[in-house]
Amino acid sequence: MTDLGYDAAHMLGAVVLLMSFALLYQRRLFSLLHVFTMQALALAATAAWQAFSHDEPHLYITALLTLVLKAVVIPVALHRIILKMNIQRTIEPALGIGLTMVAGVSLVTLSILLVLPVTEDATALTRENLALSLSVVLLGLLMMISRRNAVSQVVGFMSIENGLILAAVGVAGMPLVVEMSVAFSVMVAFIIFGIFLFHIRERFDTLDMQKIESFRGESD
Amino acid sequence: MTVLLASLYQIVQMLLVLALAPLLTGWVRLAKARLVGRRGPSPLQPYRDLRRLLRKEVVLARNASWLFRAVPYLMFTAIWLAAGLVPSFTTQLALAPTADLITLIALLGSARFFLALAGMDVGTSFGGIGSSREMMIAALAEPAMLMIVFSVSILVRTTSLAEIADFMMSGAVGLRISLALALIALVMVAIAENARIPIDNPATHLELTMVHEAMVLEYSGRHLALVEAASMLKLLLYMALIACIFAPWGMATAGGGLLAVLWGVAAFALKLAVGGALLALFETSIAKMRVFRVGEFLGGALLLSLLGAIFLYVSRGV
Amino acid sequence: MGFVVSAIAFLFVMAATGVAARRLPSVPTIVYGGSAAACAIVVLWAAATLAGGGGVAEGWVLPIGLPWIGTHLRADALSAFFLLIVNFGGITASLFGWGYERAHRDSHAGPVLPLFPLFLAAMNMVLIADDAFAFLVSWEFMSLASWLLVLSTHREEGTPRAARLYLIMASFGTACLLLAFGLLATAHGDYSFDAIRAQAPSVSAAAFCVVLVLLGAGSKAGLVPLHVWLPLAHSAAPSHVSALMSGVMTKVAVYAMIRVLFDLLGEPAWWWGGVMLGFGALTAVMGVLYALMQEDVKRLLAYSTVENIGAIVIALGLALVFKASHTPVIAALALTAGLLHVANHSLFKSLLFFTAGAVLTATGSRDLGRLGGLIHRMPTTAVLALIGSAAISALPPLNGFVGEWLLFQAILNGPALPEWSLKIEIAVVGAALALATALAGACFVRFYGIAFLGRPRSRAAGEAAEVGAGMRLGMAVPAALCVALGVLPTPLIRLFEPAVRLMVEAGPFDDRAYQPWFWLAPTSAIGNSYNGLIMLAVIALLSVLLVLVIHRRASDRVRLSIPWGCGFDGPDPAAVTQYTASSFGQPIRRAFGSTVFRARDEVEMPEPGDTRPARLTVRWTDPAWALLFTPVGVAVDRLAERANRLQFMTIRRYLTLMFLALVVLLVMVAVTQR
Amino acid sequence: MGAITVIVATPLLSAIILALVPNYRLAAKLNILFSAITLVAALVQFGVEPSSGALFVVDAFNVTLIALTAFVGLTTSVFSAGYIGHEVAIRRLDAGKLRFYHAMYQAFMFTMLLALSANNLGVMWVAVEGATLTTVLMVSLYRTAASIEAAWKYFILCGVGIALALFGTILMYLAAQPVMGPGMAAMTWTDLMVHVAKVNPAILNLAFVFLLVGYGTKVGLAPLHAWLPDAHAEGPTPISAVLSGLLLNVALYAVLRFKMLLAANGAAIAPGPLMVAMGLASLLLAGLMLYRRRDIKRFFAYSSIEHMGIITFAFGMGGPLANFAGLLHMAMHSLTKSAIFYAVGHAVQVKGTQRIEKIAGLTVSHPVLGWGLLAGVVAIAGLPPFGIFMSEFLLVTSTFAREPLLAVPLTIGILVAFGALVLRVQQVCFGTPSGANAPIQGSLVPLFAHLALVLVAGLWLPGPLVAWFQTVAALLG
Repeated sequence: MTDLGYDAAHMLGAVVLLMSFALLYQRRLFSLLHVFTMQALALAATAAWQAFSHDEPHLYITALLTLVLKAVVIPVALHRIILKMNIQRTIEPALGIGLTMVAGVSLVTLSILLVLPVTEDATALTRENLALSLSVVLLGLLMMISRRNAVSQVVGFMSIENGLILAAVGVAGMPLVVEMSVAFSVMVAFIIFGIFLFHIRERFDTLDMQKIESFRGESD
Repeated sequence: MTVLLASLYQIVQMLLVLALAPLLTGWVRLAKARLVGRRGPSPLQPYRDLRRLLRKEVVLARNASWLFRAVPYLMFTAIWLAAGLVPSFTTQLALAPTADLITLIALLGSARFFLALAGMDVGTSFGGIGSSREMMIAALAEPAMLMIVFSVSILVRTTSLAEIADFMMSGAVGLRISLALALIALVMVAIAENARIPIDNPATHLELTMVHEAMVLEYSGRHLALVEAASMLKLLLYMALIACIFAPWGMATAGGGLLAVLWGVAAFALKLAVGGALLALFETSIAKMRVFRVGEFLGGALLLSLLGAIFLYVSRGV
Repeated sequence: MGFVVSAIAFLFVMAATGVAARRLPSVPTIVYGGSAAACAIVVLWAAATLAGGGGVAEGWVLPIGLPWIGTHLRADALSAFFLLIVNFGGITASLFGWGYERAHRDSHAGPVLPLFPLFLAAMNMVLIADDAFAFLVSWEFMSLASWLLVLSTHREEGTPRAARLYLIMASFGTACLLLAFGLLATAHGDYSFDAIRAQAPSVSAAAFCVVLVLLGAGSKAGLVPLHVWLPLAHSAAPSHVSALMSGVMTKVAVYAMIRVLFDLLGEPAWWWGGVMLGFGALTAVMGVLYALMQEDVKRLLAYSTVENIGAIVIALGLALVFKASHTPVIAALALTAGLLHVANHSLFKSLLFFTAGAVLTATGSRDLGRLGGLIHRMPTTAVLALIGSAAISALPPLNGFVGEWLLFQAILNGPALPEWSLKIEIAVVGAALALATALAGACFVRFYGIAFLGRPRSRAAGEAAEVGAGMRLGMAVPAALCVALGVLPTPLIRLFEPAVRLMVEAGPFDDRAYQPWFWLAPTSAIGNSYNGLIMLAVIALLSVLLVLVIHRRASDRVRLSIPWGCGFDGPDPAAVTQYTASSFGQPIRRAFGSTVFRARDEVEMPEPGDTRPARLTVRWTDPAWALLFTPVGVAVDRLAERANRLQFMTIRRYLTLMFLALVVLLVMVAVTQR
Repeated sequence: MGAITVIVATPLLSAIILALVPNYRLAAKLNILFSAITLVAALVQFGVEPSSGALFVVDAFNVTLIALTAFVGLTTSVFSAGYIGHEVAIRRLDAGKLRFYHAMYQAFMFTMLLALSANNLGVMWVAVEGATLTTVLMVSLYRTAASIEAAWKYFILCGVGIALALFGTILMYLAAQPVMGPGMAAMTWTDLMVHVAKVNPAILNLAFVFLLVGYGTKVGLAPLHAWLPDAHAEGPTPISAVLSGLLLNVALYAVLRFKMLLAANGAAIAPGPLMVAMGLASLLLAGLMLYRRRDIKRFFAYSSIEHMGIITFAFGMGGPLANFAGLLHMAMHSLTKSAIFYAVGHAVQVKGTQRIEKIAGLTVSHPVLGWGLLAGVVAIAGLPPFGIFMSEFLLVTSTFAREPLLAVPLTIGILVAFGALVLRVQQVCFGTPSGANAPIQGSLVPLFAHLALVLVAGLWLPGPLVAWFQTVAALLG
């Protein structure tokens, strides 16, 4: 492919990764949602670009799905939930922001280390893309474990999915099955989350997981 | 022919030990008396005592069981048989192959077993005291005895008394540390087994110190006579045993004629006399020890005998 | 072979009957009768096979068990001998159990009927198994059946703990055997015994196997310090089951030792026997010391089982040592002693447990402190118990002594060995064995004297009544054999000579000119001999003579009176002052217990003028628990407490765990790829 | 190909039908009927020659698992018919929830059968995810705070796990695509098995790690196991039975498929050590956890973790014997564990509590149930003459012969768990009866059917089964 195409793809991937870092950095729920929206946009752009550069039209669908779901529906829904349940708007980190950043950086290094030996037959693009998506996934997981709020954990989960899609669109000729299943799963996942938030809303007056978990497995 | 002769010798032996046992006891008492400056009873006194006891009626505890009445006969027979197995004047005994040293020890053990049971039968506290102490003493005396057998048999390669005697007489052994140790151990065991000072005092009935006497406290009349006779036999048996292993000289061996046999009898009598005198001397020169030191005393015997066994390896690569 | 298998099948049928027809009133008769019949068949078969000079060479292969191996069954001379022992025990246990069941009909115990035949069947299967899988299945099945039998008294306090400990220790043993067979079968999985024999294991593998087998079979047989479960479990079960477990199942463990160490492992190294000698001596002495501390009749008996197992293991160790030093005749002597003791112990230990069961039935108590004077109330039982006690105390002319005698003959051959360490060890072991024997005598004087002699220590004991015919028959048979084998041991020894030959390639009588059949004169290495028949004859003759003479010559007048009760008066003064079990044990406790068990007597003496009786309490600690089992239990408990925190964490923490696991694995990959 | 389609389609259709049936009694009967149809089809499939197409694959590996799943599905549906009767009686469930329950039950069966038979990585992943979602809903069926919390935990943890698994799947395609070219082929088992030898090992390793952690979460391997005990304890007992008996197997099946790929590709790292480590961790941890449990269902859930650990360990060891043992153990465990959950379900209903210390003397108060439970626990504890003894025998012996240092912790772990099992089962089955004494509702047939199978398997394994296992054992390397 052309250098331009390579650079563009690479650049967009990098933006997605940057956004994950930004997610880690946020202290307020709303800004968190905004950053997440931006990540979704970047992801959609990547998908679109890949679709264009490899001309695989089905990737346009992926891009569209991502755009609609991740960049519009989900952020709005979460916004609603936050307002409706008037949860406190600040994120209380379980792990200090600085520490989280350090961890994030080392994760990225790890993923690069892991991808390095993949030189031989794989094209440069898959390598970069692999490193990027790996990092995004790991950062999403880090996000989930370093924040206490349910919403921020949902967001972390989503960004893991973003990493998956980033990997999926990067590789040429990935059958549609997967994107569909991803989208499907994310959608279902979100519904389930919703159901749960609802039930939990019934039972507890907060989304802070500490309280939920105060229900111990064994009541003894 | 030899079988007949052997059986004859065997019968003579049985009667001989039976006849000599009270005399030996009487002799020991006399010697003790003389050593402490008393005139002392005649050596024939034990015979009279036994006769008197046999005449007397038996006073039996109400709740005594058949076991209580059977035991005197059983133990007397066992000890008599055992005594009959120890070559005294000849090694040519008919019963020699049926039983070796180990069997001998076991026979004495069964006699003790039943006597201890009899002690517990009536259910008085003295019987209990006697039996429990007796069994504790036995628990240490028997292993010591077996270790002595072990070290002797390492040398002689047998545990049959006749062959041991033959071997010892052949003089192939010579003087040995281990044998000396074994002898000392055997003497200690003998003292314990025969309830002599310092383990026990046959003459006392002081409850706290009694062992053997406490067991047989409930016996009277003919039963007591049997028990007493049995203990006399036991004393003789041990002397004969020591003599047979460590001083078998003068014993008639295979093919020895009548003269040899007579000479053997005489030698045996002499050995008994000397042994009795030595025992009396020992008893008069030492004090009775507390019952719970007995364990240490016999433990010492056990260790000595074990040491003897191990010394043999050192002294000569068996 | 077919007989054995069909007998086992029949036992399973009996078990099914026990379940199906449990409502039927006559079902105990059916089940116990059937079990006895099945056992009898096997006994006859085994005796015939041994008499015919050894077991069947070729075995059966059934298409069950491990798919590509199948189940191999074979009964060689060794198996035949142990089949004889096990099933004879089975017969007597069934007889006694039949009577016992009727006596205890009302007590709401768990199901014994279906499990009893299963237990017998399992033991038989162990003995004829000819591949590792079949062996271990039967072995563990045996544990399972006996565990459930122990649990049949699950309502009694203390039983659950005993049962639990038992099953755990049994599975520990099985695990050890599992590992041992794993080593023997190698990675290719040649589990059949023939394949195992074919390939000689490496030195290190053989060493591992020896240790593992001693742990595995030893924990089943009750080798100190793995014995702690044995007295608890054996005494918790119903008495005829206790008899089976103590008298018979331990022998199956001995069989396992012999099978692996003498047969499967090939040429032994000299130190194997050394290890066994050490453990055997320790077990013998400790076992009898434990027994002397017990107040519970059945525990006392169980501990004495531990002691006898020690003696048997000493015999095996000697045999192994001599086999390793290529003096097969002496090895044969030692092994003969061991096997004979196996037979003897199975007889008198069953007998004694039966008597304990009879006493329990008559008085409802197993506590020595509540028994006494039973010789008047239960004459038959008393006589049989006396025979048993005398036999287990190795008194001539009973069978216990014969085994002891042979064993000492073997020990006296110790000096013939090349290794100095062994020579000295054997001397010490000999001393230990002698000590154990003497202490056993004391132990059973205590047992018999307290339980059967003296005066009743409780109302129940005073009102006890003799037990029924079934139980008495079950006791009489082994008692009779104890006497018979003591007088004429040689026929039995000749009978199982093929088994000895099979293991050590020599017989006990090999290098001795022909002896009349009633002589016992094994090796010529030491020219000793023993003849129980003549001994018995002479003793009988002499005593008859004696009785005649005494009663002819001396007075035979008897006057009954009350013995002096140390100043107490009343109808039965001495009863107050009578010795108790613990006071009887006191001298020996002082001599040995104070060091081994840290035993302390605490006397609480009331003030002068106070009429309260003084009381003596004995405190002692079990070293096996203090040093081995309690620490393990505590360790597991602590770890469990630690691990338990994982149950109560927040979801975020669980996610963190997951994340860390992922990162660790990724790092591992990254590292390995370099 | 016919039978397999029926197998997969039946549950899907019946799920839809059951969603429309309001009467729960009828629904329960239909549920049994449909499960029976599935089982029949599965048995037919058992008979015909294994084959594979673009959508489905049936080979020696999954044919037995499919049959097993269908069978346990049927027995569980029978058990559940009696179970829900009681639940309705005590007003824990109402008709509406039961309608949902039955539909979800069949949907769950569908997802599992699909996951087992799918020939496509993506389809299999979707199926596993579907299984997660359905079970999450069923765990939260009672709507109690504890059950919601359990379901929430289950959903979050397994959701993340599923996501990681998907990433692994994508990586797998990423690895295969350069070799096999774009398109479906690179995601099809059968084709992958052919070409995997040429695939770049580095990406394979990466993929396997993500798949192991991802699907391993559903297998319940420590330290990813946290969801499992609560999900088992708080959901309806039939669901606990199928979770332990089937879902764990399905997840492990997925892992093993990928292990096959790695084994077929020479250059990739050996996955063995990773699996051995996780297996041992699960075994030891679960064994210790058993001691402090007070809830009987959670207790047996931990025992499931322990056994999954053993199985994973076995496959990690590899080699014909260990793999055979692992496969056998999979089958035996799912039969035994579901049987135990049936018994526990009855016990909990008759005694009216899940607290272990409140249940005692079952063999006295309810002899048949008590001895059944005892037999089940004896089997799960690895005592003969039941099947698990055979697999543990093979595993331990072969391991000790090859890696003595690994066999020691394995044996210790098994013994530790054994101790806890004996402790609890004696408490529950023996002693003087305590707790309520209600009569047993529903049939005990499923319980004893399973036990009979396990018993037979412990004594004799049918030839074809052995042959299949041996082929798979060879493939697993």
